[in-house]
Amino acid sequence: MRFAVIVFPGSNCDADMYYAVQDQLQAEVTYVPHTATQLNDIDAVLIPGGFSYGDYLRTGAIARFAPIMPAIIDFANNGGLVLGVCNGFQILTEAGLLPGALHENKDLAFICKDVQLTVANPNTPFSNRFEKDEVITLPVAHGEGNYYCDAETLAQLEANHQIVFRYQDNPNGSVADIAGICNERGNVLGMMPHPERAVEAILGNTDGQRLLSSLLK
Amino acid sequence: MYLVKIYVTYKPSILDPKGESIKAALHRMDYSQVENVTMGKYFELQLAADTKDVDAVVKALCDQLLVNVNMETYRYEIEEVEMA
Amino acid sequence: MYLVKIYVTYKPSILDPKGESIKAALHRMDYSQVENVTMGKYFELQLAADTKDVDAVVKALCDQLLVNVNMETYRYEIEEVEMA
Amino acid sequence: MIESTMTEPTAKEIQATKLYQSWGMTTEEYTRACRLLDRLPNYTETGLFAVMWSEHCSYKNSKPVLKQFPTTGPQVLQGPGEGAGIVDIGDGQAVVFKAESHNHPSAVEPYEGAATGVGGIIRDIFSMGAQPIAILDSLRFGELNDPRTKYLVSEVVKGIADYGNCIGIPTVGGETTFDASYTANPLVNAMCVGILNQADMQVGQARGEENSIIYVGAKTGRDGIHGATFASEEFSDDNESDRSAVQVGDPFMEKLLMDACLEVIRQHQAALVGIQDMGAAGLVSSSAEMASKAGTGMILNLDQVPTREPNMTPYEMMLSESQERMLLCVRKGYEQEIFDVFAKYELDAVKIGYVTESKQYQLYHQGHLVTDVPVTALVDDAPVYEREKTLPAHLQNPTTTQFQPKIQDFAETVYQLLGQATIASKRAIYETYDSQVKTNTVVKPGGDAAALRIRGTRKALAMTMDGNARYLYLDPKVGGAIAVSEAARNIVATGGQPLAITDCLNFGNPEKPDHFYELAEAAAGMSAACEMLKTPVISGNVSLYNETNGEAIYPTPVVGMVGLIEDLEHITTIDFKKADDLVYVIGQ
Ligand SMILES: Nc1ncnc2c1ncn2[C@@H]1O[C@H](COP(=O)(O)OP(=O)(O)O)[C@@H](O)[C@H]1O
Repeated sequence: MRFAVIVFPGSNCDADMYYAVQDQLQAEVTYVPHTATQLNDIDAVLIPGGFSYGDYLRTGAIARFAPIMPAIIDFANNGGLVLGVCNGFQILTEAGLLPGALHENKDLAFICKDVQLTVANPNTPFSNRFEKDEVITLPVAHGEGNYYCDAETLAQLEANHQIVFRYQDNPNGSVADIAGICNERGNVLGMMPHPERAVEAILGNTDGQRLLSSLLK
Repeated sequence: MYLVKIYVTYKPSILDPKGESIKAALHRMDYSQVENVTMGKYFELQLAADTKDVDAVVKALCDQLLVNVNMETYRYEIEEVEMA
Repeated sequence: MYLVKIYVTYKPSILDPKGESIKAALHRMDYSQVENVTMGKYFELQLAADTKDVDAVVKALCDQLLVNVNMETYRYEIEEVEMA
Repeated sequence: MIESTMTEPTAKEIQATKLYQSWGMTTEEYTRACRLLDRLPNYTETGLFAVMWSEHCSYKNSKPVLKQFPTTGPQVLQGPGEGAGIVDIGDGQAVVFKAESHNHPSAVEPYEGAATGVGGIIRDIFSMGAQPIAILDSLRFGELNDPRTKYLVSEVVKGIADYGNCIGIPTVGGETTFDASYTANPLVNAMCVGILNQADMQVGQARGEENSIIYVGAKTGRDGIHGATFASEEFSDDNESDRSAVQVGDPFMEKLLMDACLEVIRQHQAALVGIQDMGAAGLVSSSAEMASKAGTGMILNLDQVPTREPNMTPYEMMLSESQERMLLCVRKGYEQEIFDVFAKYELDAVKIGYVTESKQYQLYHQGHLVTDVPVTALVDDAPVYEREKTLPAHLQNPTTTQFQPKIQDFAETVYQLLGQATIASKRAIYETYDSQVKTNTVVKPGGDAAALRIRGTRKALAMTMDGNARYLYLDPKVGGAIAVSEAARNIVATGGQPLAITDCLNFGNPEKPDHFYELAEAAAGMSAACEMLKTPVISGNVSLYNETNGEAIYPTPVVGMVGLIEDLEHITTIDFKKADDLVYVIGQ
């Protein structure tokens, strides 16, 4: 299985994602720059955290027009696995691959800390190593992780079991405590918490390792 | 040249945490007459004098880039100005 | 009630990294007719109908809170509106 | 013949009106510059002397004090003098670190002042060829019951958070204290730590006749020029105050600049001769220092300098403190190779001049030679002052009795202590910093020192920033020693062997003998502790004149220390691990 880590100008969790896959999953991984226009021989796309293009307009808004994006959209539409973490989640919503939008945390401050999540849907390629309603711990690190969607969209998300992770103690004001959602088909996941920061005992937590290794199944 | 002014605000249904926090700060500063605050973005664009179909261009670049239509609404004004 | 619209932008001499990065994005999207972009803030305030000296109040709260006068300039408009 | 532009005062007028005084230059200093040139300097030249001979660039007041610091040791690869100090950690690797103050900019414009302070210290680290791995911050404010202080705290913290979080370097530790002595003069000190492959070690030198001087990064604007000329004309609108333009940080640009410079350093070693960041006093200090260190001269053509604003004068271009800019010296014929790297990152890279053997510093603008001064006059011939020292009044009659607290209710007293802002948890601050990005942070904020593993090895680095100014106020020498010792205890408690220190010396006006006494004594105490602990001073920074209305801050040296943890197994954390474990107190 071959992973791609997409690198935008301003991505800063790209190396973390790369090491998590290479050293912990022992899987093949390659960086794909924002200027590429094709994804060759790739089985899963990882969009890492960071501040693409400075996030100066809105998070993810400018990255969505990068040359690589049409290839990612095609890849997703053909059922390819796409995981967007933090800025990656923001980019996926801006690109329309996931519904809704992310805006500033309700307390208007960046938060970096461990949070507890419940696994709302263990039947996705990203969560199949968890039990339903299992509580896991992952770190968050974001200023704009407050997920918003309108009531109609929320009803759809609920009905289709698209909410994959929820916060136990909502840190940012997200609608329905949403920490991560997938698309209807289940092959695209966006989440604010950082699994790639929780893959080694020395860093204090390995719940992220379980999440990423779900993709290997 | 065209000077375009674009005003972007959250849709009314969306909680505006910045507006709320500014209102609270103004009240602490004894500006109790302030009943509501919303905070949005303001863009000024200069478009080349030979731009065709200015209105359509402005609409397109708002919808595509400047505005997230899931959360935000916008209005704009276009002025034709002499080059400085 | 008074509806106050306030537009805040950087002073011309101040670096505007946001405007620059948006201009670059628009150029990559082939909006080459865009010659300049500045990004600022836009506030809408509602003031109670019995507010006295509205103009002075607006100036004061801009200078004290909404605007960083070291770096930014602002202009505003005041409208008297019927309560909705 | 050196020319002045039509609108600037002539050399004779400058002499007659003593214009240089408004730029912080004394008449003796001006006369010294005239003597070195053997003529009157023109407007631009006078500006260059004023800024290069300022305390910030020349250390003219603090040099005699800094001389006493121990700066060598078997582990030291580079002591003070370059952008940052370098310490050997084995296996061909080294740790690079430095601390820097941004007190005055943060007092005026706390958000941007703090943000650009972080940006500046990061450039110091990567210009040595090192990959920045961590940021620490040491903050001092007035008491929290003051609304202005609350505003300063939130803006400073947000400025540090936004810059560090965006560029993707974890902010892993620091300290925050509150005391009325900092009400009008907050202290914002930041430290950056980097890891260097020794083969990539760089120097800020401009060597080799005809080698190119290349400017990279953000365009130059009129930021941070404290000239009377500029402030008076620009802001006339009613809504605007009369301040010279504030420096605005652009962390996204800095990330591109950092990545591009590190690529040049690692992959284009044959092309690169020297690299230096444009920090305080921007273009003039970076270029003149690069020439001075190499014993060369330089010709710059200012028409090539990328500018953000129209009609900038040579004076403005040379003194601008616009952020996110670097200066490179590149071997003749290799320029394109370097331009290509920066183009990939969509950054401006422009040849603005070349190295000469003449040892003259020459600037051309619109075809005119506007500056022609010896490099040594600007950099090496700055005056040095031996200031007078007297025992401060508050130390002249020391009390002979020891204060004895009378405690009735111990629990109540503990709660009161924990309620003190200085002692209370700083979680609300450090949780706004991304302390984990790059996934090396093994000991996160909240403990004594932070620890970061060195990927690919069993080693880790421990790092901390410490200082307690109250001790220095009571006894500057003992207090200085305590600051170093506290840092060392924090490193040791985390499992590390202290390696070396960096420092920020935040003091009052050195021209006042009681404040100079504090500075000199503090440095003596720090030196003694550094000798004892074998932790030499490898870099640092001096911030003097921290006074408002004649009232100085407490004498506040801040110590940044890094230690080596030989094996990840040695890392210890502060929490109690199990019930029934025994608790010991060791020491005196
Ligand atoms: N401004 C700050 N930035 C980052 N971390 C901070 C800051 N202030 C305090 N901390 C962290 O909070 C913890 C406690 O700090 P402090 O109260 O100074 O502890 P101590 O008194 O034990 O040295 C430390 O881990 C320190 O790194």
